[in-house]
Amino acid sequence: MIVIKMGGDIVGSGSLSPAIIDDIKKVSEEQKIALVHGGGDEVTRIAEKLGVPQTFVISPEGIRSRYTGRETAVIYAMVMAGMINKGLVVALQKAGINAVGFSGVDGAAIRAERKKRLIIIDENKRKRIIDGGYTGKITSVNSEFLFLLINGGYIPILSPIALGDEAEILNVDGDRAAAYVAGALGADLLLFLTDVQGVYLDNTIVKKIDADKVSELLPRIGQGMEKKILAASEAIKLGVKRAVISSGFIDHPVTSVLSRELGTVIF
Amino acid sequence: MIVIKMGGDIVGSGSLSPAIIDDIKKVSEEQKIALVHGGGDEVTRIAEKLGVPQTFVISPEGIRSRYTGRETAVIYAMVMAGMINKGLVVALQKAGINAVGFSGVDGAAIRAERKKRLIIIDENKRKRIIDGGYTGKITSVNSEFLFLLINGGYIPILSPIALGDEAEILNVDGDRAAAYVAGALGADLLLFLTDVQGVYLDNTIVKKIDADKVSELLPRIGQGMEKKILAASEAIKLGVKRAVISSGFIDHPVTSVLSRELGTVIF
Amino acid sequence: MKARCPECDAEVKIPDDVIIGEIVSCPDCGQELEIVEITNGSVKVKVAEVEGEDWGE
Amino acid sequence: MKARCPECDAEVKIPDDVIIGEIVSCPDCGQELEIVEITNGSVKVKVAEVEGEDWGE
Ligand SMILES: [Zn+2]
Ligand SMILES: [Zn+2]
Repeated sequence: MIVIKMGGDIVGSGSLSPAIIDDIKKVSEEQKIALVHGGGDEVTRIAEKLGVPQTFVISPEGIRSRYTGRETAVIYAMVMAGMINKGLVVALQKAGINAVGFSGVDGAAIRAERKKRLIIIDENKRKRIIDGGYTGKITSVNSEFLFLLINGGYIPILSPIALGDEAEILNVDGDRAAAYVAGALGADLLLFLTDVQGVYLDNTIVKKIDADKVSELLPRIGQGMEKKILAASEAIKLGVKRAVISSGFIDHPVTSVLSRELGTVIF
Repeated sequence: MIVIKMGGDIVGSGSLSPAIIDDIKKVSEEQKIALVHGGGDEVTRIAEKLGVPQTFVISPEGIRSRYTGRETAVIYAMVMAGMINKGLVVALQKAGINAVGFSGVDGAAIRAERKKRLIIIDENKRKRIIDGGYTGKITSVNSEFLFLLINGGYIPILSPIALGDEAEILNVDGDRAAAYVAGALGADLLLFLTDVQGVYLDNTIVKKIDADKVSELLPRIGQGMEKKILAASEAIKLGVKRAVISSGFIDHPVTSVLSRELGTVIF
Repeated sequence: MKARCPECDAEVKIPDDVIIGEIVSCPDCGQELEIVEITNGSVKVKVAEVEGEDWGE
Repeated sequence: MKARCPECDAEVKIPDDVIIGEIVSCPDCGQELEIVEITNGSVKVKVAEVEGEDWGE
């Protein structure tokens, strides 16, 4: 079983390179597969076009995130599950891959707890608590539902949306959603297809990272990658054999990772 | 097996009245159920907000329909499958109904043939052929996929989108989608929940319509209802036992139809 | 302008301001004809292939 | 303004322009404290409950 997370750079507004599609098809003929996508930039683009300016908040650790208010949550679901997800489904269907797109609210595939409060660094550089809006911390994955589809011969492709305790639509991080899905499915591999070759440290790609030693490395890594490494190490703790952070812009981006050492392996 | 079509008046931007939710829950405990929704007005609203004005064309028979260009097709999928569909899923999940929302492109649930050309009445009242855009005529329903979900204990809720021969996203009429789904599932009942009590003729509700005699009646019926009666009679021809056009704004809008005569029955 | 109906061979009158894609009916057999070419005051027509009405939401 | 740290009882200086919801750190034990009330030049604080960082896409 392989779980592949395709970030916003890879999926855009819902398209995939022929190299990725071909490779997904090849792999799907040999083993079980599930896909998770991102696409936050597209959410921002559509939200602003709709006259809902997007606010970003900074955590004390310096991580910048979308603030997901009520209106934004609706737009988030619309763009993720309606535009990007369905664009990917037809791209895969066109290649004869029987994809089924859905989100974490469908069949309660991904449950999360809504964050009631967030600590941010405000414009005066002071720490402050604000209402949490509609983001969540994943608590469970309905693996039975995912296996129903997978064993039925379908390839699930999931939007990073979770079902809150009060059935709210929650924005959850795609990397982390992929980690939980991979864990729940007992995946052998969680592959993050990104726009870089792997994790860079002092201009060199790190070949291997021990999931237990991630915290030592993090302060020396850039933000977006930091989230991915954390999600990867979380996946390992959830029982995934290995996670790989690699480029989606090479030939055979999936099968290459299966056949030789490539990118950064978290184990 | 019951298939319920909920029109745009019933689902708005993705919400449902407690009366409908309670009734769906009650029925779902006793028999199998699948849902299909509409929501064209919401598509128009969001499209125009996004600066994509919607064009409507008139058929020689006088039926007014959205012209679904390429850009509109993307917005259509976004609003239908992302906003309305996910809003309905969380409304049902909140009541403990394990809904799974998807569209006809997912698992190739609904296949259609793209209409290459349409005949319209132009602004000079003359007939003219135009490029068909992205609407389709339904050719098949993947009942295996629907049964996989239903027999797995989930309640499918479908957006009126179909997969074209070249894997295009196609806008298909929700009433007709419901008819094909009901036919493929061998439903006992196809229930159209609308904003009226049934089919009106000379200010009285028509109690029963023989599916074979629909054509005699149509010239005397309003447009929106005409489409529904045609879809209902199509469902009967596809093997559905009976179709009912009834109000979604009464108490027990579903169980009432099951327990007594209500609305207009097409048989 | 004039054209011949491919179905019944009747003569069909065509308005001068006709455009490509326009549909005219044969006065004799009622067949709908599509204008496919307009050159120097003469038009070519073919039997219009109509698809059923199913224009979506 | 001043407050007492609920964890170590140390005195914590609070800026005059503090607002409700703001977080200050105890200089002694490092505990993060949330401002929950401001009345007539005195403030109430409580131990800030921080949730993990997982703010979505
Ligand atoms: Zn003729
Ligand atoms: Zn202290």
